Amino acid sequence: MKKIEAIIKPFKLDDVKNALSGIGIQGLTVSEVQGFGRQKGHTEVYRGAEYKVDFVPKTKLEILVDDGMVSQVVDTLTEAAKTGKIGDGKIFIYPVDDAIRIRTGERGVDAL
Amino acid sequence: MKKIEAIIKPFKLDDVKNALSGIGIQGLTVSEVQGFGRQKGHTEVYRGAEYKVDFVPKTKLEILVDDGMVSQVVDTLTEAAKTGKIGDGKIFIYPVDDAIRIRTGERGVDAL
Amino acid sequence: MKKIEAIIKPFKLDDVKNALSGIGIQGLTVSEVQGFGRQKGHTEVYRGAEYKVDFVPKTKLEILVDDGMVSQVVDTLTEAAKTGKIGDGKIFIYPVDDAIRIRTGERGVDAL
Amino acid sequence: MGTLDTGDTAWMLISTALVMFMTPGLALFYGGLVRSKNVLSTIMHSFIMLGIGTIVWVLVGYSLAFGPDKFGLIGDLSMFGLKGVGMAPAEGSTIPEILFMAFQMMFAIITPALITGAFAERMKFSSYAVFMVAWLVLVYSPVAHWVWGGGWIMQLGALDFAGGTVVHINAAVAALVAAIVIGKRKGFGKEAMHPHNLPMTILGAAILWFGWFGFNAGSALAANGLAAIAFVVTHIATAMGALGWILAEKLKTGKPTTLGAASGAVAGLVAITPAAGFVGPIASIAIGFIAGILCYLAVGLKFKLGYDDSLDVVGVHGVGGIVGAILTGVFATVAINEAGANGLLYGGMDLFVKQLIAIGATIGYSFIMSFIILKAIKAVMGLRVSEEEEINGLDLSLHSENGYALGGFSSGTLEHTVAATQTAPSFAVKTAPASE
Amino acid sequence: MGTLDTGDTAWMLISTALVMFMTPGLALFYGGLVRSKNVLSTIMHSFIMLGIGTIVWVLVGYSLAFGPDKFGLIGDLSMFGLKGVGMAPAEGSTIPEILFMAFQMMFAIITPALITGAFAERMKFSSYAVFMVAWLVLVYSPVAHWVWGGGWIMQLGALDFAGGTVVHINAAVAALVAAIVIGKRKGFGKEAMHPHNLPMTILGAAILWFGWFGFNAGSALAANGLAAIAFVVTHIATAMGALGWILAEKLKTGKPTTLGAASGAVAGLVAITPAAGFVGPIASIAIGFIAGILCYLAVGLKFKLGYDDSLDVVGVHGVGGIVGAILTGVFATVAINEAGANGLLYGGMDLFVKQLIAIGATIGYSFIMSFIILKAIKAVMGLRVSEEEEINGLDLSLHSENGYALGGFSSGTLEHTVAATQTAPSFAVKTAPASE
Amino acid sequence: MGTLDTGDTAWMLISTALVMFMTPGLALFYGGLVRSKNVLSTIMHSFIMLGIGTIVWVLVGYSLAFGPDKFGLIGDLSMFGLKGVGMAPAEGSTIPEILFMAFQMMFAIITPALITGAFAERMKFSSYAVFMVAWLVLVYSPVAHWVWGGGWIMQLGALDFAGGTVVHINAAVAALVAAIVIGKRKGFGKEAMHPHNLPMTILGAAILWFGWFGFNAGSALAANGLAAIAFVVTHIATAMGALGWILAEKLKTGKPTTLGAASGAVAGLVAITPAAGFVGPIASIAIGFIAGILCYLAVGLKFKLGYDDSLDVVGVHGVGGIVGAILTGVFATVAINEAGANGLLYGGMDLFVKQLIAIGATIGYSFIMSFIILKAIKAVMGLRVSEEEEINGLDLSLHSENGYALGGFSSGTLEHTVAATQTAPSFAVKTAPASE
Ligand SMILES: Nc1ncnc2c1ncn2[C@@H]1O[C@H](COP(=O)(O)OP(=O)(O)O)[C@@H](O)[C@H]1O
Ligand SMILES: Nc1ncnc2c1ncn2[C@@H]1O[C@H](COP(=O)(O)OP(=O)(O)O)[C@@H](O)[C@H]1O
Ligand SMILES: Nc1ncnc2c1ncn2[C@@H]1O[C@H](COP(=O)(O)OP(=O)(O)O)[C@@H](O)[C@H]1O
Repeated sequence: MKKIEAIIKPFKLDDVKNALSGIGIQGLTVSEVQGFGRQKGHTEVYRGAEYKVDFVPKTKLEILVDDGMVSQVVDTLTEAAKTGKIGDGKIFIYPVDDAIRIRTGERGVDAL
Repeated sequence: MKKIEAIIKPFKLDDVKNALSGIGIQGLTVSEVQGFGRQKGHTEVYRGAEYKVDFVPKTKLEILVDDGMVSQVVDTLTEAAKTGKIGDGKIFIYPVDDAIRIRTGERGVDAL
Repeated sequence: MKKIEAIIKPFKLDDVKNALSGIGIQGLTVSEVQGFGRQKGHTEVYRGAEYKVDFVPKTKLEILVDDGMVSQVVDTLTEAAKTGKIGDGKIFIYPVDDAIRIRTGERGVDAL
Repeated sequence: MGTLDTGDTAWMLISTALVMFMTPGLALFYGGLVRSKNVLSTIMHSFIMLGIGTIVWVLVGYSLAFGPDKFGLIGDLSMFGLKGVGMAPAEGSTIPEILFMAFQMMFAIITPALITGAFAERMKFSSYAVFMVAWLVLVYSPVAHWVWGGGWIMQLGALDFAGGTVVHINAAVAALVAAIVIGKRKGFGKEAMHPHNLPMTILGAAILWFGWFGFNAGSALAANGLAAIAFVVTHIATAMGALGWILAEKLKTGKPTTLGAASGAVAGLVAITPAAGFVGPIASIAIGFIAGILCYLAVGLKFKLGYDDSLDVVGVHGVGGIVGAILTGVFATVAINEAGANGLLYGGMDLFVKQLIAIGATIGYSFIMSFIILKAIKAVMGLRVSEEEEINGLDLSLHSENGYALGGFSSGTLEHTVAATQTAPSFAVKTAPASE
Repeated sequence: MGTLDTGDTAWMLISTALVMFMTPGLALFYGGLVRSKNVLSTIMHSFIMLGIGTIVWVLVGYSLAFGPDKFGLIGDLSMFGLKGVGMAPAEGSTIPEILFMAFQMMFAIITPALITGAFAERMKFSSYAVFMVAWLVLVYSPVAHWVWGGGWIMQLGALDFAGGTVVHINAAVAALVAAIVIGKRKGFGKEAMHPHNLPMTILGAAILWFGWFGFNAGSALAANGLAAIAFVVTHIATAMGALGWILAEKLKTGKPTTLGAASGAVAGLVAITPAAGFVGPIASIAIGFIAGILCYLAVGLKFKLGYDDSLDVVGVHGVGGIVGAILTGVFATVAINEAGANGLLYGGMDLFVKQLIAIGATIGYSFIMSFIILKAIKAVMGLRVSEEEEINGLDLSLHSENGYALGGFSSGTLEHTVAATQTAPSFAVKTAPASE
Repeated sequence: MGTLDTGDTAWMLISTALVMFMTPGLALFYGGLVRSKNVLSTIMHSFIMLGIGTIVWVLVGYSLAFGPDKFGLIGDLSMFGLKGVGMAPAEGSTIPEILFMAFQMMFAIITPALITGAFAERMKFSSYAVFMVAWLVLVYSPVAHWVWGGGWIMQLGALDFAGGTVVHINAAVAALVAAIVIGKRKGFGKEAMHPHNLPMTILGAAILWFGWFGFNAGSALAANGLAAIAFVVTHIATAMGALGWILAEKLKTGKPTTLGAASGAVAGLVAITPAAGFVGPIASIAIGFIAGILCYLAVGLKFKLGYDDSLDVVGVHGVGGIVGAILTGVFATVAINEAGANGLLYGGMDLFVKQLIAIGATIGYSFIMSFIILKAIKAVMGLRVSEEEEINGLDLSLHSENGYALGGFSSGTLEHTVAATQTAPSFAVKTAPASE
């Protein structure tokens, strides 16, 4: 089992989710984050005071999958989230020890 | 050390937190997330337009514990978060390399 | 590659970000979380009813770095986030399998 | 027929608008106090009363309350659908009769809306609607007749300038009954049920305060000295209610609160309502201040006594209304209003007793009738949503809506739309693409 | 010159203030309906109309609309910059002439603001400003002249008490044209575009309702029985609009919505606007109820027909306005207003036909002129923001602002400030440190 | 005694209500501009002034300001507790005397509330309350006496229709002093301190605009041509202030902002305040436009000069007030108001000098007295919260409240409640369970 974490542009979430559904992903968890990276932030102006804001709104997806699915998920994700512009985001892959479904107590891949 | 991550129903947070306190857990971190899974979303209607919303509000808990505590935490969590209905959520367990307490610089389990 | 996760006091974010920029960190991801720990929460009062709130607002940083950078990042983070009072937060280090830059498909440390 | 006075008419037009504005003000006041998952359902409880109250009042309510008196108890249906309610002033009046009807209509709208604070976050919408209609016809209209429409309390000579008994005590008693009959919210008395948006509540309180000038000073039915004094004492009592409440907080817990200031203001407004046209400025200081403190002490009672009056209708409107009605019997003076009477302080034991009778009668009638109505509805169609609906929030469960979508992503998709025609030729082809 | 009546003047002063308040009310009504990234740009569309509309009206608009008639089509520029518009009442009037000007100014502000709902979330701010100025001068002012300023529709005898044609149909047709010419928002008809803050929309609707008493009852230009009946039917129709809409929802989808109640109220307000001073209470029940249901059915049309009228200006103001103008031709009666006429129901076939002519002429003129103006602006300076600006939201892209910063950390740094002087001696040394 | 006019009374009743409404409007205007952790404490600063200002005014303020003149400097205490302030009009007046008192009371409430923008996000609540009481008695009441109560500036003949000196300059100078004495917020001039809720600020600005019609046109104390012209120029200047500010922004940074539009509107309102009943429409275009631009340039000064006037009271009310008071000396004309005087443009050098004297005296007096009061309070009880309280936010630190709880989980538990009785029998057993 692996955890695939993707930091993407918020407006791409729908496309990504649909693409992942398309390859059989049945569960994932999403959250709102702020990113700092190569993509530059923006300026806000309030009563003549200009503030530089470095953070860019991003959406984080977390998907636990069986090892065999990893590369397919990564490819699908990459394709669906890409615009080709700076700030498209990252995919990170982490090891997982175990997973449990609270409702049934199932463990491992069955729990996903 | 392991990281235990649980995705639960938001209204269960109080129960879960109390149960974990009960077994001696002294620290954890909580965040709001949106889940996509077997539990179906809902429909919203604005001026006659029906929108299907797939995401369900969930609460994520992250708890770092010594290896010896893992199974007890998982059991306690499972019990406290369970309603028996679809969407009760998941528990994921990840390896951890190290932990540091910022205030003191303590490392490893002492930092928790 | 390692993932360094830090739970810090929200008002320290600016200092920490600047300190990390100073040592060459070019990317990180931030989110709002609620912490439960030794730092006590607060009391809120609405129409004479006193509620005890255990959670404290915290900011979570996630930074993926090459193995060689870990200790420098940890030190910089510790220094910048420290106030010396309870609740300064934690740094957690996790193993990472891989990273991909969505825009280019680059992998590993190049993707950061 | 009376002779129309344009100044009086101008004041009553705007007063009526001000009282109308109070109901959405109440919607926001209440809406800010509930959890965010119930904000719309709570707002709806007040907002749609503007619909329900209007049609009930136009059809039968006004006639029942202000139609020719039957046995001191009720009007009749001779003005069904506003039959005969004209644009000219009635005898002895200086404003169009239909304007008086409209002014009273706004009272008939906000009074039941006040009750809804008691059952927020758990009541079925259909049951709510039925309850409101029944309560307006069976409880509000008769009591309004008793006090203002020529009924027995009016004949008795008890004083209620702008609705201490008719509006506040009446609504608060119904609220108590409703809280008991419908039962507690899941988690009540244990979990924190924080107000989700206090600035919204403050805004609501501000609109209430603003609108209440129409409510109380408008009850003079003219733009004269009486309206002015009613205006002034209303303002003073409100200010003192806010100060009283936060001072009590400061003493009890060390921290004055913003919600306390807003709640105290409402307590002051409620308490001065029956007294407004009968007392002077110094009396209004006392009335507001006492109401602010007593209501603060009263809102905690629900936890002790175990009923879940979600938004403290009983503590604020019940206690405030009773305090006001009693103190009217203390501070009223014919020096302010010759048509009034002297209270205890000016030797008027009489008035004091009459006030107690009016209070007692309103409490008794409202309690019994509200109980019967609610039990009947409960038996026929139930009062509460299911536990799951309650957990998910009434906004989604009952109205398929979300109060806020403040986050960065929405991720829903259009599935279906309602439209007058289902097969119309598309001229979408003529529209420009998403970007030029 | 006329004789000033203080009561009439008092009513018109507050009515004018009430109509002014409607425009920020509309800003909130619309602002709550868009996505949070566009809340400020949407609010700005209405709010800054208070600036644009005022200067255009003061300079030329009032004169064009109410100046001496030219061929029944338009006024002249003899009152440029309010020349000769005085503090005394005009002949036959009881209020200061300049107050009448101000009352009309508020109409000239809110009417173009209504249009903005059609192109929310994608229009360039500069193009918006140019469009508004041109539209006010070339469309609003002439049509206002036709109907109220002594022009051909007034001479014809069609009835429009407070602006069914001039304001609502006129704005809605321009809205339709704008939606078509500017094109759809990215994702329209597929993605969910949830209202981001419905309590804000409800507040906006409440302010509209409140202010509309000035709009309609103020159109009596006096504090009299006519103002009172206009007030009453306005309120009743609004209430019935809300009920009609949610009842239709209940039947179609099972769930009445809060937004439906607010939208239905606005539909009722729109529909009663032309009828307000000509019909009685029972007619207003029908007008409001019918408008509520028909507007509900109409808002879905945009998905079928493929134009993106973002906030349903066409469905609510267009359909509501037409329903109201037609029903004025049905329910109007000289029993309410001798200066009016009898509608179909009272045998007045005449009036009914005149109403249709007025509606048709307004639709035709507004459509053609709005189309020409928008096409011209599109050709010269473009109408839309870039796709990236649309994705990032107009608040940041066009105004460098964020509507909300509710989160726990901000993390921005001050870079630069604008100030009258760039080299002033600092007396910062005298200020205390951050904590004592 | 004067003869009551119902039209004038109607207008003054509603004007008084409108001015009352401005203070919660200000609460929202300011509340939206601070960080979310301080929203309630900021709102409270204005809201509770309705309490503090009322009691101070009723007890001593009105008497000090409008009581019999002593040496041109102050009234006396003969009307302590409103003694002798009656329901009939005073000599030469057409409205109840007590209504005039109430109208003035609302000015005494909002003026100190304006100051609070300068020390938002760091002041102790108790020190705030003491400061407000002292300032009202020692600064506001005398200056109001000078200008309106028969004092030396009134005798001198300087013009201030609705409070340019008394209200705006007076408050802004106190604000400057307060900002300097209390010191900067932690992070000022480095960190971004974004407004947390701009729609709330816009709503506040809208309420201010709406209420200001009462403030300025109400200052005519009658519903007549003077009120009408005051109304019109108020509106025009406000509109032009908004346009002026965003045009300046457009030129300087390329982006007009919504906050700029709202701020410019307030600048226009401030600047027209002293001029309202003395100038015509064209002059008001100039006054508003100039104020909008100058205030825009002035708000940046605090960064250059190093004082932390958090919400720009100095830049908007100080600069706007001075601009208005000076331009009154330029544009005033007896053609508009015979009781006024001619300004520079009409050859009135006299008036111009008098205006400068009035401005100077107000600045000097307010500066010195505010400084003494604040230094005294600082010495006795301190002015600021602790650094930790400032970081955690004043809402939690001072009021134990949170402005918003928008998230999905709350997770707090009930610990303790305050109630009138601590040992009451529970009838919880009778209540229904959580679900039927
Ligand atoms: N080293 C990192 N650790 C964690 N998150 C990162 C890291 N680098 C970038 N990110 C996240 O990825 C997002 C996109 O990165 P950015 O450098 O802007 O563009 P790109 O993805 O095109 O390289 C950032 O906004 C941030 O959220
Ligand atoms: N593969 C997955 N990876 C990450 N999160 C998941 C995954 N599957 C489910 N989840 C999370 O768990 C939540 C509950 O899952 P769901 O399938 O609805 O019900 P159940 O827990 O009963 O199986 C989801 O809402 C989502 O947040
Ligand atoms: N075991 C843990 N697992 C996950 N997060 C933790 C854990 N312990 C503490 N935290 C997080 O660290 C924050 C700070 O911890 P706390 O015990 O309050 O103070 P300190 O960092 O000084 O030890 C908490 O608010 C919580 O978010």
